[in-house]
Amino acid sequence: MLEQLGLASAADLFVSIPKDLRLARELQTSPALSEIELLAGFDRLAETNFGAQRISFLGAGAYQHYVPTIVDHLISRSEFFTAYTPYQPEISQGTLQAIFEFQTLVCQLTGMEVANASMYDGSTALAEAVLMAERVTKRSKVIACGAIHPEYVDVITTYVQHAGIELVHEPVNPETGQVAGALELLDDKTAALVVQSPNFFGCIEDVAALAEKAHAVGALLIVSITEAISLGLLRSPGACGADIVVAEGQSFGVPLSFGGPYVGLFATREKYARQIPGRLVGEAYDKEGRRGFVLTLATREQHIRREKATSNICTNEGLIALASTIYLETMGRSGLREVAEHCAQKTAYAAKEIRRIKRFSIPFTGARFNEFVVRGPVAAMDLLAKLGSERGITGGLALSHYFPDRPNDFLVCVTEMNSRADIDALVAGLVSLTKA
Amino acid sequence: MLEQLGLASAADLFVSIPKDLRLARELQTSPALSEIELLAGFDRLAETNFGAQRISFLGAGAYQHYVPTIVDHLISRSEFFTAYTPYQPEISQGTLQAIFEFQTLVCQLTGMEVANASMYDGSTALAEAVLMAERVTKRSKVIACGAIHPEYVDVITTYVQHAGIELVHEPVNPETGQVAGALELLDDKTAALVVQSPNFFGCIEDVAALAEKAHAVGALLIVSITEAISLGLLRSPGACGADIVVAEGQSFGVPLSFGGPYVGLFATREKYARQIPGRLVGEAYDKEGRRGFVLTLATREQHIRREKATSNICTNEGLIALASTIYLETMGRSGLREVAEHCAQKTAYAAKEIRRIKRFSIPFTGARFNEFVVRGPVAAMDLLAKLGSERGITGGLALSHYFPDRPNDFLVCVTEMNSRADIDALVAGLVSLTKA
Amino acid sequence: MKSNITKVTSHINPNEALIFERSQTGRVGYRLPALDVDEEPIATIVPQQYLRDDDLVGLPEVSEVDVIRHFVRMSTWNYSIDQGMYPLGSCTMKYNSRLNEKVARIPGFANLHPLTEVENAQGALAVIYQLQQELAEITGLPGISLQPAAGAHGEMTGVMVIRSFIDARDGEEASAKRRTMLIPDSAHGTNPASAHLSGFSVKTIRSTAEGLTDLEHLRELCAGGDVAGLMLTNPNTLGLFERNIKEICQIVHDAGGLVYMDGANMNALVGIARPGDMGVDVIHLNLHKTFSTPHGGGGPGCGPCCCSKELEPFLPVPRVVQIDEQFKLDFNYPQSIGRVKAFFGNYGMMLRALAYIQTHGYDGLREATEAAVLNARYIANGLVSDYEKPFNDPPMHEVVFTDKRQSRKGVHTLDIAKRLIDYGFHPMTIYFPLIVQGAMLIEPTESVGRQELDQFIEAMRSIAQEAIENPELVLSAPHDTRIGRLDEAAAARKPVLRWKPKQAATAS
Amino acid sequence: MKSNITKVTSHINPNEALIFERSQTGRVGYRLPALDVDEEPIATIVPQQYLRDDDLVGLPEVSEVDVIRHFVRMSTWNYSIDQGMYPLGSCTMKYNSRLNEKVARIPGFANLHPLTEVENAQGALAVIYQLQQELAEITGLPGISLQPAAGAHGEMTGVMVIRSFIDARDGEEASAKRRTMLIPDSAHGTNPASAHLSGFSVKTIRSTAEGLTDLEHLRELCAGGDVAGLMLTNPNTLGLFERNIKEICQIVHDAGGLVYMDGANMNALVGIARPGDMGVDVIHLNLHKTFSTPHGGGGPGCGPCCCSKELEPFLPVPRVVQIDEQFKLDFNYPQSIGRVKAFFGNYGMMLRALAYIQTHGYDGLREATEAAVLNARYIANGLVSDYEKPFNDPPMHEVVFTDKRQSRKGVHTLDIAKRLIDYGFHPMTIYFPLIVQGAMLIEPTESVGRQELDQFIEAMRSIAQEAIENPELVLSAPHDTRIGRLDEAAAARKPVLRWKPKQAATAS
Ligand SMILES: Cc1ncc(COP(=O)(O)O)c(C=O)c1O
Ligand SMILES: Cc1ncc(COP(=O)(O)O)c(C=O)c1O
Repeated sequence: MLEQLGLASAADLFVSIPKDLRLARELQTSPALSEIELLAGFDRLAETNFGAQRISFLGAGAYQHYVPTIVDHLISRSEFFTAYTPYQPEISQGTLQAIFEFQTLVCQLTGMEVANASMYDGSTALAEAVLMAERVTKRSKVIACGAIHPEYVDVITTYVQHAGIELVHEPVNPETGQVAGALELLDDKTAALVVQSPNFFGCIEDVAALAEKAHAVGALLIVSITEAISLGLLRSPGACGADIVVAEGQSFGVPLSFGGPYVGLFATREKYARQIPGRLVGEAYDKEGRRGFVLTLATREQHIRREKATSNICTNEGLIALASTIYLETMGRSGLREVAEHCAQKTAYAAKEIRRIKRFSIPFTGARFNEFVVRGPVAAMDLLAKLGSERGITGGLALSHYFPDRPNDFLVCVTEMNSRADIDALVAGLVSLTKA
Repeated sequence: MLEQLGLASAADLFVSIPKDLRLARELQTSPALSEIELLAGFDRLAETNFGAQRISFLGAGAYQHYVPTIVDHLISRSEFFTAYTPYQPEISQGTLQAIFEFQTLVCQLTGMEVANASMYDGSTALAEAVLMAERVTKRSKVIACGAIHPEYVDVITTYVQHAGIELVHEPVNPETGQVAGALELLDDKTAALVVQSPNFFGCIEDVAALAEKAHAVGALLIVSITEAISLGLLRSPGACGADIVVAEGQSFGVPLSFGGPYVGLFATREKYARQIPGRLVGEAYDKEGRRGFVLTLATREQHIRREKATSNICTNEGLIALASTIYLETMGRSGLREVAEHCAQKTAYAAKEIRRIKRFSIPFTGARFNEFVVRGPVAAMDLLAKLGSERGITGGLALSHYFPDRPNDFLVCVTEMNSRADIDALVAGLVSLTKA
Repeated sequence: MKSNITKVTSHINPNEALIFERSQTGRVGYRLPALDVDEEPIATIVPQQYLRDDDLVGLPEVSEVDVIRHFVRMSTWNYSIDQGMYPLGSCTMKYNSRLNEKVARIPGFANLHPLTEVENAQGALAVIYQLQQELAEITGLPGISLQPAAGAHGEMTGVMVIRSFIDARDGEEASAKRRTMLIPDSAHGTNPASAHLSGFSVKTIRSTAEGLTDLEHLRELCAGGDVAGLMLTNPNTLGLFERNIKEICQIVHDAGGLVYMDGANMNALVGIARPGDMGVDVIHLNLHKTFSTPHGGGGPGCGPCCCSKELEPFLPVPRVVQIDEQFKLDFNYPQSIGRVKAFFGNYGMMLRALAYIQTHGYDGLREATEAAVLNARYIANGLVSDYEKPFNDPPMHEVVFTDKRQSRKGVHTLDIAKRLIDYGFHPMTIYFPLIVQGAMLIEPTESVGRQELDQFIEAMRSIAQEAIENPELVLSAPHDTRIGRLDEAAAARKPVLRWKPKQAATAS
Repeated sequence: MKSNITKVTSHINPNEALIFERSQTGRVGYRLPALDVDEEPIATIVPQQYLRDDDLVGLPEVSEVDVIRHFVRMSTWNYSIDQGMYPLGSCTMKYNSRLNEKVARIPGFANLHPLTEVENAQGALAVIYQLQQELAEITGLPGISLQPAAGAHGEMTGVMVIRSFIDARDGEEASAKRRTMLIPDSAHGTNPASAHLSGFSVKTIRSTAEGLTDLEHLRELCAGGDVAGLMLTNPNTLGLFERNIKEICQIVHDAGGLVYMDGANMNALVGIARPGDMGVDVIHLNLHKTFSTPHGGGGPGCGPCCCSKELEPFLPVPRVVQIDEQFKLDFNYPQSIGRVKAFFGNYGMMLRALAYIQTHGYDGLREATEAAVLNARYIANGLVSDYEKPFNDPPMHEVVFTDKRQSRKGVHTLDIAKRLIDYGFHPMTIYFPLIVQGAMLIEPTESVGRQELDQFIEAMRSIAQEAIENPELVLSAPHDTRIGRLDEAAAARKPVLRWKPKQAATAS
């Protein structure tokens, strides 16, 4: 081929790059490995991830749930995972119809009217919701209420720093663990209240009450959900009056994978459809009246609107949205409910058992779904480290990770993946490691 | 639906089964398990298969080779693994073209003219070859020469017991490990000589010489191969004059899987095509001249010829034949040669190192590919058991398993999967476990 | 309707060439680790005379992505269960669970060598043992060998067991006079072929007009004293339960013979009735039918042989037994017919079948049977207005129709089958069983819902209509596939069974 | 040609309904283990007012096989890399290795929680660290953050880094005067959108007739003293290397600005030239392009931000560092722009990208770049006779053509793209970059062989011919797909963005 193009060598392909900018040596990256060597290398690394091999009660924004075997099989079909964004609808109907189903499922679960084709994850979806609230209301104050995931707060903070938005915080009620509720900062400059429910401490918020307060001053209510399985049991944010609902969709059939890729869900009211960030798929028909699906309302997007776009997002989380879609359709109406109930029941059992341990307490009284804060008699960081190394149990998240003023607190999450025996082992471990 | 059919209950569906033959209770099989429970149960069982977790030098008819990742991905495509025998060519061209390629590859590797669409495995392919030799020659004596895999001999014995075939044995030369070669039993009543090369003791047979002898009396030469990778390096049986070649195809991309499913290769001369057992795929054209593939020469088969068929085989090893096809096409011309060379080189190294160990010897002088017999100073069964439990190494197969008169011998197999470090560990283990 | 495109000839999917035609010298699709021992000249390891000298010319040289595209494209030319109903009678094309595939790939099983010492393979043997127990309960027959690799292989095994049993019971000499195997005219071709492999000669029993075994004829044939046994499929290949099965067994037993049941149709019986309770002595199962191990485009299968306590000593060796909580291999069956396959049989299929049994549970197994029969009954009901149904008995898990009405217009079973392809369905089994002229054997299995059954019925009715109004349309089907009907006669006349390089092909 | 079928309307594959339309009350496709703790009334756990009361009506109720068939059928409506060449310019649709998929699914990674204490996640952190090292070497920029989830996210990160750097360098007040980001008119839409997100206003730089950045215009714009930086794609979106890059960087630097390079086109440079050596301050990479992590029908991606030593303190936290053989998380970067995503970013993509780099090796990376450029050059050469090539410079990894000649006959880029579908190819990128009228941006990548390139060239030439001889054929394409061109305008006018039950739909 080189010859046919009249070139003497591969180097001649690069004459348009000035010589002094060309690398005169080979890269000093890894030498080529065979499949055997590569797999052996990654297997060795994986073995040192002890956390992946233990019974675990870690939640806090990423959850261990059962993933039906068919999910991975289906997303591994070449036609799905090696396709691109469905710009050419005639040869992308598989992806497009799946996204349309995804949007529908997100609407059904959140109780909202429209949903987009996905965001990067829950945290960036929340940040985009805040930006959207500013666009919709043309107001600039946003109140983050109560216990929102600290990393989500960090992400919002980054996103709003140059957007002229003032982010203020409404504290947590130290008794209930819920939003304190005075909301003195709420006024007619407020674009939105942001609340997470169940919140970072596992407590379910009174979303309906917050919606009422927000609406009273013309602000929006943004609800953020990190544990999407809760939607199987808890009243939908839409039914409570939320204006924008964002969620981390990882619980819907997505492996933990050290934090990503996950998928952000984003839903809102129909009237705000043209303010939504990201892609939307809509129904369309061809000349012969056959139904199909297309990317639509693209005039919101960066490739058309450029700096005036509703967001800069282009690539989203297509394949993960597909995985969630398959998960939700497989579990279906009764499965989603059942998983959520198992989580709630097992969590209730775990809380009951832990409360019985001497010198342990559960500081917050708010109702919970599948997470709760435990207060032990010693530093949680040390206690959990010992639980890990001596008992092979990851007992939860030491809250000092984010809150240095909570040295003895840790967050425990229980899902359908934790058997009663696992819970009993956790309790036994806590008991024996804190014996005087 | 029951209603629509005028039935009161599911039980009514079975009225044509006399009541006294109907089971009046539920089966006493396992209660239904969820995916979580099922996987946990099988995982627990798998953990007790210590053999699967060790460095291994076991061969003897089933070999540990590298399987490129794409093989399993491709055979897992719904279109391949959930299709049936390609009886309807218009919607089975994927399977049919793949089989046509398989047949071609088998011909190329064995040096033969026609090959079928697969047999159950190497052992049954060999038994069918013996039956075919009887059909072709109308003679009834078959001579099994030298070290043929004992389980293959067992299978032939079972197959021929009611077929009027006399199976006799030509011994092994105790020096070389090859066929003794006198062949006093060979005469004009002989339908076929059967030889395995490399043979069960790992020695390469002089196939060309045997072919000449067989042909001299009008008998056929049947060559059986258990380690198909040897075809990457060794002269093809076809080039040596074989009339029927059968092989176990497991080495071509098929997991060990405790002995199956594997795939039998079966090839012969064009003139015997109508005597071949099993399915054949051939080229065909439609009215518009488009090339396709069909099952052909079906008049040999049971569904048409019934008791006069060339075999009773119906379901064969389609998916495994596909795996082998993908393996062979991925490795290709140079890869197959390279794997075979690595096997031979590493085996030579291992033999050299083992020969150096005090009180160990290699009893046979015949040239080898990737297996050889080692004679130790103690009972091989005990030595290997210790090597396993103390060193985590499966050192090979104790020949006493099949030959009680060879208590100290064991068969060692080395493939591209065994690193030099593995071999050195084996040698070190043998040394230290036999120190006086 | 497609408009008149003139140039679309290079669509990639429809035209994927043979891999050999894609090969380009020097391309590779693999990489091995560097050789880590000192390389010796190869001829010092293997003498030159034994070395290959053709340099493997002709083997493909392609890249990894070439291979991927090659097979992905080719795969799109197949119909499969995962795409829709596959009502191939006698084949039980039910859904193949992804979970079972995952189980079979657990490294502790997939990487286990069959000659591993039993102490280091206890989990693998436990699976065999458990599956034997489950199948014994399901069939009512306590002796199980999982060694046979497919149904036909199981048949051969079972028939050889019968022969060895009679040898032992009657002595070689008396046994030598019992060399007749009775087989109904409706039987699958593997039955007579398997009987022949075991040294029997076959006598054919007629079926009655009702589609059942003709008892009179059976009695007649049994009178000769030469009958070693009967091979009967039940439900038979017409989808009808042999309701005289007990009497049939009695007649054969009275004549000194044994009864072999072809268990390919067990999907009509699991959890409802057991062959062992009917008087049957030995059967085979098709794990790749009833127990959902994938058909894989034609295998692998697994064809366990299940027999009565009396026949158990004759099963192939080794047998997997449990002694003091330990699983062992028992070779000590001197009356065994011997080994029918190296190692333990198609082990991977056993894992899948056990997973199938355990995920269904006893109630799920029964419900699957009920659904399979219900679905067939629904189709029978839906098609009887448009197609000839030759037998009145209610069908079990499959139902046979014929082309009698359509053939008056020159439209035959083959045409109806091909036309069904245009409607997006895999055709039913056609021209089997042989005794029904123009047979269409339809087996929906439990893996289809009512919507799809209705679609199928609608398609079949529509074709019946077309056969009247526009027979040419049916005769020239399929229209919607990559290729049309292939000239199979020409293919058989001058068979081309492998690819050859162009020059060589013209040279030879 | 298809014959005139009148009845083929029920072909299953073409007509797979929405899952909601397939749902049947009571069907289930899952099974959970029985609850193993004592069940409490749910309202004693969660107060009634917080409980869902809609019973999840509307969610689908289907069986496992329904779900399988649903998605398998739908998948067959997609085109994908595994089926053939996918020459979508700017998107680098290269082969996605199956091996990398396997690596990402190793349970020790896939089951690892992101908040695992670092001591128990050393292997996972090692992967991040190693990938950082490899990317630093590849780009010549030592500061790497893998947190951004896609290219646009990396842009936002990089632009914020520039802003924070200038704030720190010049002080808030002076910095407040530098709020202009220069972006060429050929840039991808994410560039201005990302600049806007970071509080910059955008000024557009003209491209020259040669397709390169207009230096004069650049100098002019830089003269104002308000320039914070330039966002430049290199090779640019026309597939041309900005050969004045050093001078460009100099001009911007002299004006007190920084240079951001959009690294989406790094597939033209890896192993050949490094942004860090060109004077660039910060770039993003698209691991889902250059480093082959799968596009997945539109993501997930991973958009690492890579910068000079000077800018490193401003990267997002936490950063993964190595201290005494241990991998740690370092939050102590007080100048950091903050977090851009929860946890560590799209970790699964990092595993795949590292596997890509390691299986290729340094030589393989360079060879991939050479092949990508060679392939684009080959196409440029093959099409220049039939299509208008607006720029003379030899293209790098992609080449732009236009519909200028065809549009005289009324055939436009869109039509050519649609017609290409009939030839079995995915179309190229169309109407981008915006500055080229009727642009067709073709990027073959290294994952196609010569045979396929020739087929593509032949198809394009054939379409050019058709545009002359039979324009209607092109205008009405595609002909061979399940559906024709959809009415996108109508869809946007009255958007239907979700399924609703029939009654509800008519009610609302
Ligand atoms: C009734 C019947 N018997 C026997 C067989 C043979 O089974 P296999 O194909 O597994 O050898 C079949 C399968 O095709 C069958 O339908
Ligand atoms: C030149 C260019 N820049 C930026 C992007 C944005 O990358 P992403 O889609 O990953 O956000 C793209 C991808 O479409 C691109 O082609």
